[in-house]
Amino acid sequence: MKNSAEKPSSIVVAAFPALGRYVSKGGWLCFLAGFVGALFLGWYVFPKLLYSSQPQPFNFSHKVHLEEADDPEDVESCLNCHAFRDDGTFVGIPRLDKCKECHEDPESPLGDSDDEATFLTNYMAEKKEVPWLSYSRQPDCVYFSHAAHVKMGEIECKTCHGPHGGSEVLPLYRENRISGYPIGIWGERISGLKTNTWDRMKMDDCAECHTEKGHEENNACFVCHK
Amino acid sequence: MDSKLLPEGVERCSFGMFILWMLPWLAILAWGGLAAVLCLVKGLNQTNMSNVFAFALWIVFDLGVIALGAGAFFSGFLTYVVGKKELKNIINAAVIIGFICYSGATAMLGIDIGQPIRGWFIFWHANIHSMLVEVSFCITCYLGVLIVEFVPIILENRKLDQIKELHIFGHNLHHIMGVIAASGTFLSFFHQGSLGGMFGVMYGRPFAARDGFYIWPWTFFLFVLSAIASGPCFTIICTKLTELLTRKKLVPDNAIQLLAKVSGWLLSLYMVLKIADTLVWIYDIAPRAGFKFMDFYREGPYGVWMVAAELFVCGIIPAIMLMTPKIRENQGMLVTACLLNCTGIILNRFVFIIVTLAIPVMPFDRFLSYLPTWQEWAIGFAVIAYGFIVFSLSYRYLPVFPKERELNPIAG
Amino acid sequence: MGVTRRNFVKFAIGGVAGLHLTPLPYKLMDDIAIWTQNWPWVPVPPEGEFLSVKSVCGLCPGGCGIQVRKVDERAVKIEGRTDYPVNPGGICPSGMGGLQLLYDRDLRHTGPMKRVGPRGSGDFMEITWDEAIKTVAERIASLRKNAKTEALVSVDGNSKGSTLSLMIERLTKAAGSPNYVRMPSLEDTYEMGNLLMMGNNGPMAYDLENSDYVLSFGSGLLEGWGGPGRIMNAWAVLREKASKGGATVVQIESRASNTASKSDKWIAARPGTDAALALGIAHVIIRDNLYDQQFVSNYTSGFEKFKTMVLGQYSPEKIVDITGVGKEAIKAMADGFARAKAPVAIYGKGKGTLNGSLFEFMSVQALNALKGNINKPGGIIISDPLPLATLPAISPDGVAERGILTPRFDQAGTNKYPFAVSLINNLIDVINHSDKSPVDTLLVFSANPAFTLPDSGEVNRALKKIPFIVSFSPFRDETSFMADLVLPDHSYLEKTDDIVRPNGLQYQLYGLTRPVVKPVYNTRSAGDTIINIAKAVDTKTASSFPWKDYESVLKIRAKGLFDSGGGLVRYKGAEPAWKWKTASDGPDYKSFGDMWKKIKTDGLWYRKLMPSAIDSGIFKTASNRFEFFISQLELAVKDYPTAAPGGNRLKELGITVEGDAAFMPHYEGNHHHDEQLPLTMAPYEMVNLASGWAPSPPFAYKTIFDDQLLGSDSFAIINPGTASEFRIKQGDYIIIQSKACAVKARASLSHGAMPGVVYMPLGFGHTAYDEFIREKGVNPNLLIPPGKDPLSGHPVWWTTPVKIMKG
Amino acid sequence: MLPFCFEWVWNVDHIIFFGLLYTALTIVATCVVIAAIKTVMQVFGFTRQRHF
Amino acid sequence: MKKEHDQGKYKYGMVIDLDKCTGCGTCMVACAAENNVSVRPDESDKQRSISWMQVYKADNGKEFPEAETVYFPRPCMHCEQDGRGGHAPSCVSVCVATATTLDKNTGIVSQIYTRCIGCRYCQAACPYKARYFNWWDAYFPVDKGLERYLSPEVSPRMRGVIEKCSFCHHRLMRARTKAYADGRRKIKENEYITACAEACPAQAITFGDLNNPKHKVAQLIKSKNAFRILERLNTKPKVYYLSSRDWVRKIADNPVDEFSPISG
Repeated sequence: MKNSAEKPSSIVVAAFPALGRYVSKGGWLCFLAGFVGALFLGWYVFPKLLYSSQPQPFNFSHKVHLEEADDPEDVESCLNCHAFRDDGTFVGIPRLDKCKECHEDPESPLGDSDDEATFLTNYMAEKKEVPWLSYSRQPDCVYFSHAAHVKMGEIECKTCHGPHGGSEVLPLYRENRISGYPIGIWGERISGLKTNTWDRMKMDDCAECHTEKGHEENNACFVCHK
Repeated sequence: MDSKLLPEGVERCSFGMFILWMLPWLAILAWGGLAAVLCLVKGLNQTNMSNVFAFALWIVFDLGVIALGAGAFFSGFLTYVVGKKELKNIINAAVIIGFICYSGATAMLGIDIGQPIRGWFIFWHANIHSMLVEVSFCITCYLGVLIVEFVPIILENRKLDQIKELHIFGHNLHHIMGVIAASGTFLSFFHQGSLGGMFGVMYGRPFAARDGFYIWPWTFFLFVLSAIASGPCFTIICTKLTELLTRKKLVPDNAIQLLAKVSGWLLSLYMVLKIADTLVWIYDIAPRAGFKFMDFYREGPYGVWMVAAELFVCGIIPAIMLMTPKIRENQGMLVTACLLNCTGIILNRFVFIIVTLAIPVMPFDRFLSYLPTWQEWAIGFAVIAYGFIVFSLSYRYLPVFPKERELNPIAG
Repeated sequence: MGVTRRNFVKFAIGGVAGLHLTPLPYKLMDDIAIWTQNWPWVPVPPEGEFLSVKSVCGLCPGGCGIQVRKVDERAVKIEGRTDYPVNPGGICPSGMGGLQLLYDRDLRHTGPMKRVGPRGSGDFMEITWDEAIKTVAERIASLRKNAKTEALVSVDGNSKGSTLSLMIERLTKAAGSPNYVRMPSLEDTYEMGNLLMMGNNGPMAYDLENSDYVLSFGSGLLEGWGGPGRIMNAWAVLREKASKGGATVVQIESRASNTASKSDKWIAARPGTDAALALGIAHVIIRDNLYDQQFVSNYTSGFEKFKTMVLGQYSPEKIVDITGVGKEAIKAMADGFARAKAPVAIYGKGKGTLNGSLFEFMSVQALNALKGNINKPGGIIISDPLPLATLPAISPDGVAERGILTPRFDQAGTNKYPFAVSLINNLIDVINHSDKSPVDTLLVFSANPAFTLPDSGEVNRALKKIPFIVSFSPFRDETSFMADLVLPDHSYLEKTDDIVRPNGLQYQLYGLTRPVVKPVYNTRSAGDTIINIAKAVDTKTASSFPWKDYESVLKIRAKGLFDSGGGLVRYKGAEPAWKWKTASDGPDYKSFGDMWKKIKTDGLWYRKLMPSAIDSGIFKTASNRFEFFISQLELAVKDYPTAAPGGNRLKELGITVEGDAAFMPHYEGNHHHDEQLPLTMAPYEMVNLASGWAPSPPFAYKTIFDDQLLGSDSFAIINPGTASEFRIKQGDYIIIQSKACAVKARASLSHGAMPGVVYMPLGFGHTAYDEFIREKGVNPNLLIPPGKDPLSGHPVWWTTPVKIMKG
Repeated sequence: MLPFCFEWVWNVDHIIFFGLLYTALTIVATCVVIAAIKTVMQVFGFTRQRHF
Repeated sequence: MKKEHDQGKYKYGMVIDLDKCTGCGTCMVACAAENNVSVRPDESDKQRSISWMQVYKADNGKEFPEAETVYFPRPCMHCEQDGRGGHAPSCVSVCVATATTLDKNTGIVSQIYTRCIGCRYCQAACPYKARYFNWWDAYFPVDKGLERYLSPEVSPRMRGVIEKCSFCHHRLMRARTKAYADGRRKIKENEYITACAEACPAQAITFGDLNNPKHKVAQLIKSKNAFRILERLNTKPKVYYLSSRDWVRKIADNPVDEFSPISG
């Protein structure tokens, strides 16, 4: 370790004697240690520190619920539960009433898993809404009309939310300790780079899509802010 | 006890004396600090600003000190770009004063905005059509320039100068000072103008609104001119004050006289244009918006006397005094003229800020006046105290006045 | 190598360089930006399903239709209903801010309370409902046991004829007390005047929407008179007509109120001289033969005497002196009124939350009779009360029977006040003039007498003397602060209650509020509480309340609407309900069950405007005619014995004129003149400041100008001329002193004020409620000394002699 | 604001404003960097300083 | 490609009939309730209280009994221009952080609270005093329960930012969302009106698309009684007023000589 560290410095000292005073005593090594340490900190430690994680109340399998659907990623399949109300507003995560429609049916075979049992005893029986943690919760200043995007824009759910109709396990919910946003807004990658449309949900991503689709008028502030 | 830090070959008061001198300023600074904390923690309800007086005392202070701080860029311009060698004897002082004014103003602006931590949105989400963006960009950039200009002066401190690397660095910085001064001039020119532009473009406020050239209302040019006309005067005042307090002659007369002369001519040019501008305003802009000149002065303490004071007492009179060699060579008259000039500029900024906002535009609205709270005064005075502290420290520990040793040889 | 400073610097430089090649700086910057945009202390309203619930506003007797926008269980906004006939879409500022009155914990009693602090302090301790009801019931039971039932007094601020009112009266009577006392209202004056002149105390309305000449004697049309929702809409209708040259509104009022400013003509008559002005106008109409001779000869009696009096005593020259109104103006009003197709002369004082002057009203009513515009489009409409079913009679036991027959404390209906039904000011007098309060237990419903009654200093003195006060107010008002026990009612957004014919509405309408949200606090509907109390007193009292709950009482009464046939329970808005119809509508429901269900969801049953014809017997006087010369009054004077032998009956009734004039509408003159108190204080009301029982929502304080309220000071409006006599400048502090009291306010100089008059807004000066309302300004009621309106016996509150000085 | 920000518009106003701004910044920064590099060079003996 | 949104250029505007306006203040309350405007214990501090819709009082300057009062309800004027022909109102062109913009599709001037840094330059630039600064945090004390009436359609503001009338923009979004859900591209005229227009008990306020010649607002502004406040400044407000009284029309602008708007 010591040898290899001193090697480059000795070359430099040989070439430029005046540098000797500065390069001695492993000066480069210190610099390098700082440099590499910072890279490690920024790319590995920082994301770990930045996000806290919380468990969901119990696991939910989209796959099980979409077993009968032809295409679990199809908009219509999603809309069965993540529905629109009559006034065009979007339900988001379904409420207990929605779950009731099937789970209260005495004829359907229920109670297969522990999670389902949790649901039935802790929430259904108690008439308590499930405190789901939303993976795509936007801050209060954001207005988002699902109707405009899904009904008029004919955009698929997965374009923003990613394909998860076939998922059996809910991903771990992680929240930014500073901003309080779920991790999905910035994206899983700490670099902020994205490969899929659903990797990030920042304002720039909204604007990018609007622009791409030729709807720059929808980049007007009040369209998405309230 | 700090004798090792003092510049060589000059006389300074004892350390105890110096501390004694600093104490009141530090006290004021602490008072201002308390006010600042209150404003930052509890919000701007600590002030008497309101939806009517959106801008108030702090902005007057800001605009005032920035205009007076123009001595730095203009002296720099004259020294490094035009090549007036005699000004090298005063340029350090000018730079320090400029630095004090700009850093003080920036700090004050930081408290003045409602969400200070979001202040950087000005840069990140800039609306380039806003004069205030131009101001913010130029002020911060120019503050950077001033720091670059200030650093070599700091590095000349006896102790710091002994470190070889810093000595060389300081020396190298000196070499690029011409370019720095030039870009500083460019930046400063724009923000002095934009500060004027800020008010000139308030077309909804006929009291402040002006027509102009391209995107710049006439106030843009008037503010530049008034700043460079008064900035050197402020430098002179500060120097004279230092000389008075230290009972020493610090700057050769030729430097002072040159600045005073330039100031005088610029001020007279400014007065010609300002009077023309006022006439156009009275006879064209105001009537177009439905106002007669006297409508603006119907109510309240801000009367026509302000116009007279600004144009004649603090405008034409100092201009004549500064232009006349006989008068400006008299020390008392010189200082009086400089003081009048600076007062005029502050009055001008006050009128553009406070009076503009006090006068209602809607005919069924009413006139309001405003008095600052102690928090506002405290922060204002803290900036002044800060100025005294920085300048005192600089004078004590840095060779601010290159000719000091020559002019005040120490016996023995 | 060791940790040297140099090495550490190098390490740091390396670290900084490295960090800039990681996302850390810009990610942190982004997160911090977001952090500064979402401060945790800024509330984030939860999202949810939007719902809209229809109901009726219950803040005033105006009965506007409202729809409440909800997000899940939270009510977030009150809006006016376009499918409600009273107020097509608009509501008043108080109604708009109603949610603050629902949710603000510090404005409401959050559960049954027992007083723990001194009276007025507002220190209460929450108790259980059972305990609260038991306490009241035991109190009543003990009065019954000791045969002192008349010492139970209830004060009721609900509008007359409402089911809750009936229940309160019923409880009082069933327990054995005659002392059911109502809060004064302009309706009382209308009722008394109409009973005297027409023998009909049925609801009266002014058909403003169909009128083309509105001669308003002091009615605060735009200050909240009648139902503000309806009147403001009527105003828009009148303005629309006026823009085509088809309608004129003349406002007679000493101050440039909103109504005066906005009307076509403002006539500034001295306060308290409306009767003289009306009779002066009558003089011109009769002199110039402009009256409806057919109506006068066919349907009126006593005209000749009236004519003689008016022509003899009310010449315009004289009126000019009394009122300060010019002769030309009087002539112009007479012409305008008499020559209009559908004119109406309306009488009022401000909002009408307090009584008016009986003879003034009758003088104005005489104008309407001269023009014969009774039950004609655009005139005054006298109609039958709503056909609600009556409740079965109570069955008092011996104790109650004895109690009911004891004389009322307020002497209403006695020889001294033969036409009054209820006189709360007398009750206050009686208490204050007795060593020991004759009232043992006071029940207060929907009223805040400690604040809203004139001479409120005396009212508070009386309240302090009463041993036990029970408040049923949902609000932490001044009177409830005096109470020993609070059994809070629901707010109007939490309960089912009826609004029986909103004030001043021409057509028949029954409104029903519904619980828009689940009760926010531990409150109970006052109707249910009454039933529960009655059941807890004893079985005899309970037998008068055989119902399960209040809603079933409402339903029983509503059955009467069904039985009357016709009526509509849905309003489409295509045709306004005030359009005159010749044939009856509806019904648009199948059965009573269907009707009740629809009323419960849509909150209304109504019939379009279809008044009875003039010759269908609406005049029920002795002569079966409209009486200019009031025979009933003559009877009351001549046939009733005087109180003291040899006394003067007229004087006893408060009438100062003599001869025939005493039995006709006349001007009583100004008896208040006092050298020491040279100015007159006239209270005024504002539509955006509640001066009645329910408080103003805090939102409404945004609408108050800062020359009306600034900080904790309210302003008295003074004419600049008058002010200069006292060297008072805008904003100066002044002391206003009357016989009753002296108060401090600030001066607001306005040319809209009559010289010599000081105007003070009603509704400021609360000492209860919360920081939004408390300690703001001064209550002019404090200044008003006791005074009685001739004949009616109601308080005189509209003029008070005062003096002012710089304070 | 940098050109890859979503609010950036490629129009004359932006180009002139930011063009001038970034030019000024670049000049100042370059000068300081040059001075720093020169210092390093002189201290480390790569070049000889003129007046030292 | 199919256009997802209606691209029609709307120009929403308002006409306030001052003959009908009774000065009751319902518009102010409706506005504050609709838009989660903070109510402070002392609302008489008019220089610092917030009221997007502010009713101004003016009189004809005559003496008793000729004195008359008029009320000017003043929302944000949503100006089209800055007064010198610039195609953005002066508040927009001065905003440092692009927190307020003029949406060319609706004519509505937006204000984004999370973007605003609170420099208050826009306040100084607005001659109508339509912009309000949050000198305090919104007043919703813990346990008072008032936060329960807050609407989720408008985000509550933090202290230190500017807010102003948005022409109830969220109601436009509400109407659009409803239309999209019904498969309609355009909203119907009556689906979007502001809270103040809806609440006015005297129906003095009419709101709609000024670009639609068939709409009532477009017809009303042609009336000889129609005018705007401070028309001479040439800021082209989209809020019009109607009054049959000469003195009212006169005091809406500063009265030098005859009326002749400066060209723009």
